[in-house]
Amino acid sequence: MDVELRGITKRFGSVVANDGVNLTIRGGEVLGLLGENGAGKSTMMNILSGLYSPDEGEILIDGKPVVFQGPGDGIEAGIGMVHQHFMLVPVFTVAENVVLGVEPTGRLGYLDLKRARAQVDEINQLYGLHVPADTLIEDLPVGIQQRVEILKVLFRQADVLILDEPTAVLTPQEVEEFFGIVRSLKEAGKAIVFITHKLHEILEVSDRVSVMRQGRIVGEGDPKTLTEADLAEMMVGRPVSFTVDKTVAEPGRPMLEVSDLVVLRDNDEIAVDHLNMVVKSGEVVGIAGVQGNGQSALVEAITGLARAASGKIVFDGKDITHFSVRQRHSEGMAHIPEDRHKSGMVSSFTIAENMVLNSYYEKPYSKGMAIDWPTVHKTAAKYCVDFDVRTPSVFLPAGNLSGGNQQKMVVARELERQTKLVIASQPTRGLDVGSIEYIHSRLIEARDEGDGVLIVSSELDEIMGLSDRILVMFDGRIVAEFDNTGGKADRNAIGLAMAGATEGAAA
Amino acid sequence: MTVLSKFATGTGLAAALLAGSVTAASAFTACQVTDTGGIDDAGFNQTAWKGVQDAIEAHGIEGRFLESQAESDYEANLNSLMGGGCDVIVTVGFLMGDATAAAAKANPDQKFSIVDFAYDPAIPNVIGQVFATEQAAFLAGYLAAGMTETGVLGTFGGINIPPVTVFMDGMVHGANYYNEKHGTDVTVLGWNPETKEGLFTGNFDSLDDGRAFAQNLYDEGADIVMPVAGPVGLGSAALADELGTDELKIIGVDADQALTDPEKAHVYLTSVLKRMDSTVQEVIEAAMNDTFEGGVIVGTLENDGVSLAPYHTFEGAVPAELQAELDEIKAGIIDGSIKIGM
Amino acid sequence: MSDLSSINEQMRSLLARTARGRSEFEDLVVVPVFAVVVALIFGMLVMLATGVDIATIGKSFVALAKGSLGSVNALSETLTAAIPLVLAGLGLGLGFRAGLFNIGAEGQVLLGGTAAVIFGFTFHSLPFAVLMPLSLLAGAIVGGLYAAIAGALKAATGAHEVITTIMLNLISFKLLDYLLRQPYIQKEGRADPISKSVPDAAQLPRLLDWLDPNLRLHAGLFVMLAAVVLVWWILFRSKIGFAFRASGENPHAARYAGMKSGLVIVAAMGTAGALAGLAGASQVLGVLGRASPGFSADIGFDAIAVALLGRSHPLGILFAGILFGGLEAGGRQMQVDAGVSIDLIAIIQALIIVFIAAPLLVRAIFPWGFARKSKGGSEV
Amino acid sequence: MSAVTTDTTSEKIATGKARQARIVGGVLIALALLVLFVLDVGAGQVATFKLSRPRDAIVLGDLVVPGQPFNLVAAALLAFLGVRQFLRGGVRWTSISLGVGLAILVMAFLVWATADKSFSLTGMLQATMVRAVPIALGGLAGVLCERVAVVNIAIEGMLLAGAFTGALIGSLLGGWGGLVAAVLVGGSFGLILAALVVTFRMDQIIAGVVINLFVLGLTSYVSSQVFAEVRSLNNAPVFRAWKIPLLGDIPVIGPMLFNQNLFVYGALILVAVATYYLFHTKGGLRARAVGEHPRAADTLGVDVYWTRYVHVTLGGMVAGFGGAWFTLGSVGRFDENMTGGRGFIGLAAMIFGRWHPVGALSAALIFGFADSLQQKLALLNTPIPSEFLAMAPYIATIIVVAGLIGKARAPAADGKPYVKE
Repeated sequence: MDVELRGITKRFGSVVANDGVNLTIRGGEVLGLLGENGAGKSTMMNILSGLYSPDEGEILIDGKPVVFQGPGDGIEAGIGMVHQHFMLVPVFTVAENVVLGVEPTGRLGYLDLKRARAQVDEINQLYGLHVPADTLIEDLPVGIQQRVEILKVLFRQADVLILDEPTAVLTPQEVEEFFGIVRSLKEAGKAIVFITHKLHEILEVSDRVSVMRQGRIVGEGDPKTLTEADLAEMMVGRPVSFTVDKTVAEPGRPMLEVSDLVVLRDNDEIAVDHLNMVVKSGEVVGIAGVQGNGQSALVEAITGLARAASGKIVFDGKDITHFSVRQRHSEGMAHIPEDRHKSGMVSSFTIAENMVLNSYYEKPYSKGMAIDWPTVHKTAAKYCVDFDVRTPSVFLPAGNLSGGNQQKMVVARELERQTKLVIASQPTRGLDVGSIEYIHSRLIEARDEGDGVLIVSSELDEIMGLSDRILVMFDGRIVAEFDNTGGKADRNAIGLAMAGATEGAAA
Repeated sequence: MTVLSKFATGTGLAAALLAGSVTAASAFTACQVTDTGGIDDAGFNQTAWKGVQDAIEAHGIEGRFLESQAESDYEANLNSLMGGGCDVIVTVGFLMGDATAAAAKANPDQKFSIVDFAYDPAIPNVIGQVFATEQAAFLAGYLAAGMTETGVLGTFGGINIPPVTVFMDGMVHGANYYNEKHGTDVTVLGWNPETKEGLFTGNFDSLDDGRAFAQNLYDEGADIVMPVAGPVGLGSAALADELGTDELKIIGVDADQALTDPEKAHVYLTSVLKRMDSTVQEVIEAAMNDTFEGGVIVGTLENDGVSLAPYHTFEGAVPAELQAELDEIKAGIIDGSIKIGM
Repeated sequence: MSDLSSINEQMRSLLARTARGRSEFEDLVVVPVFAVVVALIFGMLVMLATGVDIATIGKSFVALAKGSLGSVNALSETLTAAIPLVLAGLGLGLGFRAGLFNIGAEGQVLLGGTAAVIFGFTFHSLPFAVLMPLSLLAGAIVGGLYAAIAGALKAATGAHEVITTIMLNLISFKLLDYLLRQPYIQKEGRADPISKSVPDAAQLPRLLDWLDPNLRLHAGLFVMLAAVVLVWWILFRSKIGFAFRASGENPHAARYAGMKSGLVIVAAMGTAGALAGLAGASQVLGVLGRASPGFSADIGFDAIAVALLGRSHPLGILFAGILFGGLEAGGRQMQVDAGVSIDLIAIIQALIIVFIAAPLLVRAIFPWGFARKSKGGSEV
Repeated sequence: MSAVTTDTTSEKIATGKARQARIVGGVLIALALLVLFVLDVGAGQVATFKLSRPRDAIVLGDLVVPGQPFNLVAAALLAFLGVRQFLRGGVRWTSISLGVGLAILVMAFLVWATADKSFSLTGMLQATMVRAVPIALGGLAGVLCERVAVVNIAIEGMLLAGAFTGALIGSLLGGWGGLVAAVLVGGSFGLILAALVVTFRMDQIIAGVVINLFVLGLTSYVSSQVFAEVRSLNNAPVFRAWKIPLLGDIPVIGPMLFNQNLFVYGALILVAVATYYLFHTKGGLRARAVGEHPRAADTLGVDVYWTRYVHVTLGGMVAGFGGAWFTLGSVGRFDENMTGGRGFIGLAAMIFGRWHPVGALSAALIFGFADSLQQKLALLNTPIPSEFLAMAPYIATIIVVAGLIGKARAPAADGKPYVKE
């Protein structure tokens, strides 16, 4: 089945997400769709799957124009999408999730789960997915959840599969397995759109590549004849180097010492399991690992957001295990949270208010029980200038800023103070290359000023580029440590460790 | 006094609302403030309002009323009538006692009258209308004791205040007097005159409570129930209607409920009447004729201020001997030979 | 980095306040005015539908205006009704700002008022200058503590405050019934649930009784005005208010920023409850003089509407409270003069909030009222 | 590897569940002491529970319980359960033990209160059912709405609207006409709520509060403006009890379950149908998906807005039916604010019942029981103030909401508007 998009334009308010996009997808072929975050890839695919309707342009299937009123029509037409954020109901079983929307029914609308189970098992067999049909989604690991998503699409007999950033949550080894599934689907004659911003994956798996920037297709080609540098230049619009310029680290005294730390999740499960680690001043330590292996809980415990069930956290020689967030903050800990929208900022507050979000109670911003607003405003303006936050005024709501400027605002707030330790969780997720480069350089700057820097990221490239030392976290523990001076750590060994193999190095 | 049909009530109200345009000549205005039961409670608010309407009919005066939504409205409602050109303001209910006294003291030139309250010492510009309700309720209790088949009677009240419990007192004493005379063992559930405790809905407006409380008493064997809770009693009547009067009969209070609740007229054995309509009219007439003088009007069996309503559908069911005893007791109460609650 | 003067220039422009936009004006002025007008029109339609003739409808609107604004007495009644609404509304608005939907103002008003009464007659020998403020304070404290229960439950267990406050309301009604029967509290010689009277020294003095003894406006007016200023200061100038607002807008961010979410919830609920308790206290000390079942008369529920109408801004709540007070006073006059039931006012109030809380709806109904380039909203 | 480490840590770290088991154990022991010392029945006193009315088809003798021995046994049982919980920390048995313990407490309390007196147990159970009906239907309406993630605070208003319409249309067209109209009006308020929160994205709680205010205002207005004048508009027939042959004659249970009116049967049937629908049909699966993860449902072609509209409207219809109970199923006459907060209690029943129709019904029965028990206690002249008993269900609800006894989980998207883009 061939699908063609012609002149697709989609606007959200004043933002043009897609601007006259043309694209062809063919059966038995993997089309790589490359682009920075915010380039309009996901929007376009949501249009193709029927979730959004385009403002202009048309979709043709096998040469015939079609109009999708909703996602149901997309599914009907044989287009299936695996979303970047899984679209699974956690309290439903696999079978229930798979059949949702196309349920096998008996009389009186009776939901025939037995038949559903049988059908799920059939597809399981056919593509070798090995997904248990009766388990609740919330009890499955992320990798399996993704297979459920693929199962869902196959169950609906999709001929076109759209995979939106499918590898973000996988280890390098799982990625290989996943590519195997993709290839077998291709052999079965399915058309596959593979969306990513990772260049090497495109080169590895796709038959054809299209590059998007600022809502337009800016280049197409054959991956066999293209290099990473070519693609990167197309994607960003200028030559970029993906290595971070930095000198060799000069580690000093231990800034952060974590020993035997245990952190529990809300449901009493163990998230961090007797973990030990050290971050010294003047070095960048990166924590690699597949999402969901306890990184978030570890960061929360270090920054005081989560309680340590046992173990000890020492910050610059001081036991801070039972310190509050605020105490740790005033001791000189900076925290760039993993999700700025969720926890890094208050969208409806002004930029000025956000700039003092966690220091408003300190001198010089407070006087008595009140806040000294003129001082706050002046400081905020200075921060904006220093960190290149582009806004007409500090009195505008922070939600009005672009993603990159929001993150720069958060970074400015955290790094402008006198700090000793910077904890940055996914510091560049979802940003454009310009902002990424800028934030990376500020983090290295902090290191060079003698701070300890701890980076947690699911982007192995980011970890490899920034860190002087890499720790791999798996199942709540540090399972391997690598020296990354000069970026020399073994990517493959890190990947193995991320998957839980321990024969590499010991912690 | 004329009997009001349900439609007459409606037209009467409408006439009152439009009184200004209909009876152009009149200058006299009587105003009423109801308590939270509302003007159509089939009970004392409605009966008092009937008094105003009767005065309208008889003398062509104007009448207005104002409903209270909550207890805190009393004072505000009274206030909004000040300077509103009311020649006399009738407030209805014991609970308005404080508010009425305050308004009367603040406005010595305004004439007031209150149903179910007497001030001691009297306030010069207020006439209190109180009723020896226990006398009529005594008769009702005696009658019920004579009519019951299960030997169990029931009663419940709205809230535990004297104008309510006086009914319940009378009923219990009446039943006891019957036991005394006939050596029977009729019990009254729901009120204990000694401890002053019993069954109360806690409100004057939940009809559903009226049904549930009557059901409760019925379950415990009562076949005649007297609800003393304004419109709440209408819920009890609905239950009696459903169960059939062989199973459950109701004794109405305040007004003749066979007339004010005509749809369920057949369930009312009788009603304990408080003739607020006539006292209200009396007060209005006093105000019109400049004979208004602060003090108390007391309604008793003797002056027909309280009485037992006709039996209507049960006319033939009450044995002649029982009726004779009742007449005798009534005479005894009037001449003082029978003391209630002794 | 650019040179110093250009940095200064940049900073100056960053610090320039932006002018209030058209949409903000629409939000703050056009929508509320619209809501009130449309609700009044709808009220008229309801009257027509129930067979009220045109002349009476006209009469009732005249009465509404006369009863709320037409005389000194009307103004006094309007303000008297507004005092508890504004006080409780301020509490609710503060709660909304902190992300707490407190349905429990009614119960807090009840218990706060009761506490003020009990305190008043217990220490009846104290002089006015001490007793009156302390009685008010007692009301505020009890109201605050009662609300803090819901806050503490939310902070400790995540129990949703809407449900807990509804339950606390129901509990407070029963609790009041019980308390008012206790020999210590119950008025001597009465069997019904009614409290002893507030001694003169605990009463909020009436302000205009030298003009006419029926004018009920009392010193609670000043309490109300002071509360408006205080709440404004708390919300927009104080540190704790910053924490309230941050928690309300984004609790995750507040936690990340080191604000103790539990403490903020309890403090916000407590403050809100204290204001509601103050509303109850001012009602008993200024108007009623005693506590009886249901003396709150739905103040706590109407205050939700007031807070919504006032957009949770202290000044907005002041205006909204006065508007609702006016509707109440006018509604009474409407019943007296035109014989139209005061319940009509509740319908009008509900409709006002619908239009306030769903601006999308207003825009859908009246597309021509909005988003025009022209200035001002006078076309409404 | 991970399994081993998990075991070693769980020894050291007290989990919340074990803590909860110990709390429950402590509570049970406290209850045992309460029964032993406070609910202390004098020697030789008996409690008499009447099981039948004289005219019942099968007349059972009175149930006579010797007070002192009964309560001693009850205290012993409570103590046993409590100690067992406390020592063994049986996590799985926690809620069962507590449930059994509370049931024993209620029985002991009844025996204590009835010592040397008597009351009709059958009557109380029948009243329990009757009083539970509007609460159960309100709770069921809440379940239907919240399962698609719309919080419905407006149940109270919908009940009131149903009651009002039942009375008005019932007076004009008879009981069935009134019932249909009440259901339709309830449904239209559901539709309005859906429109406000789904299409106009109004805050769900505010929308609910507004509907409550509006309905209260409108019905009170019409009631005092029109009904007061034209009484014939407020005089609807009442659906009588229909005794199911044979079943209705079973002692105790018969009157409670099989000799009731349309509304009781209707409530039971609706609960059964709703349970089947929500958990065993295609529509139910989709509805729950919309409540848990609307975007996922949307991507699979389930129309989120439509689903919400339908279910909130259905919820409104159920509430309208429940509202009609007040007039057509009880007294035949509308009175201002006659629902008296029962909608809010229905909401509590829904949470108490953990968003499950059967749970909501069970919780409603508990509320109904407390309500009818209160009336009996007033007749029995117990020294416990009835106000406290009346509070008990509300306090219980708070305890449940606070998750002190097992955590109830609301649908994940509950209360959140869904913006499609």
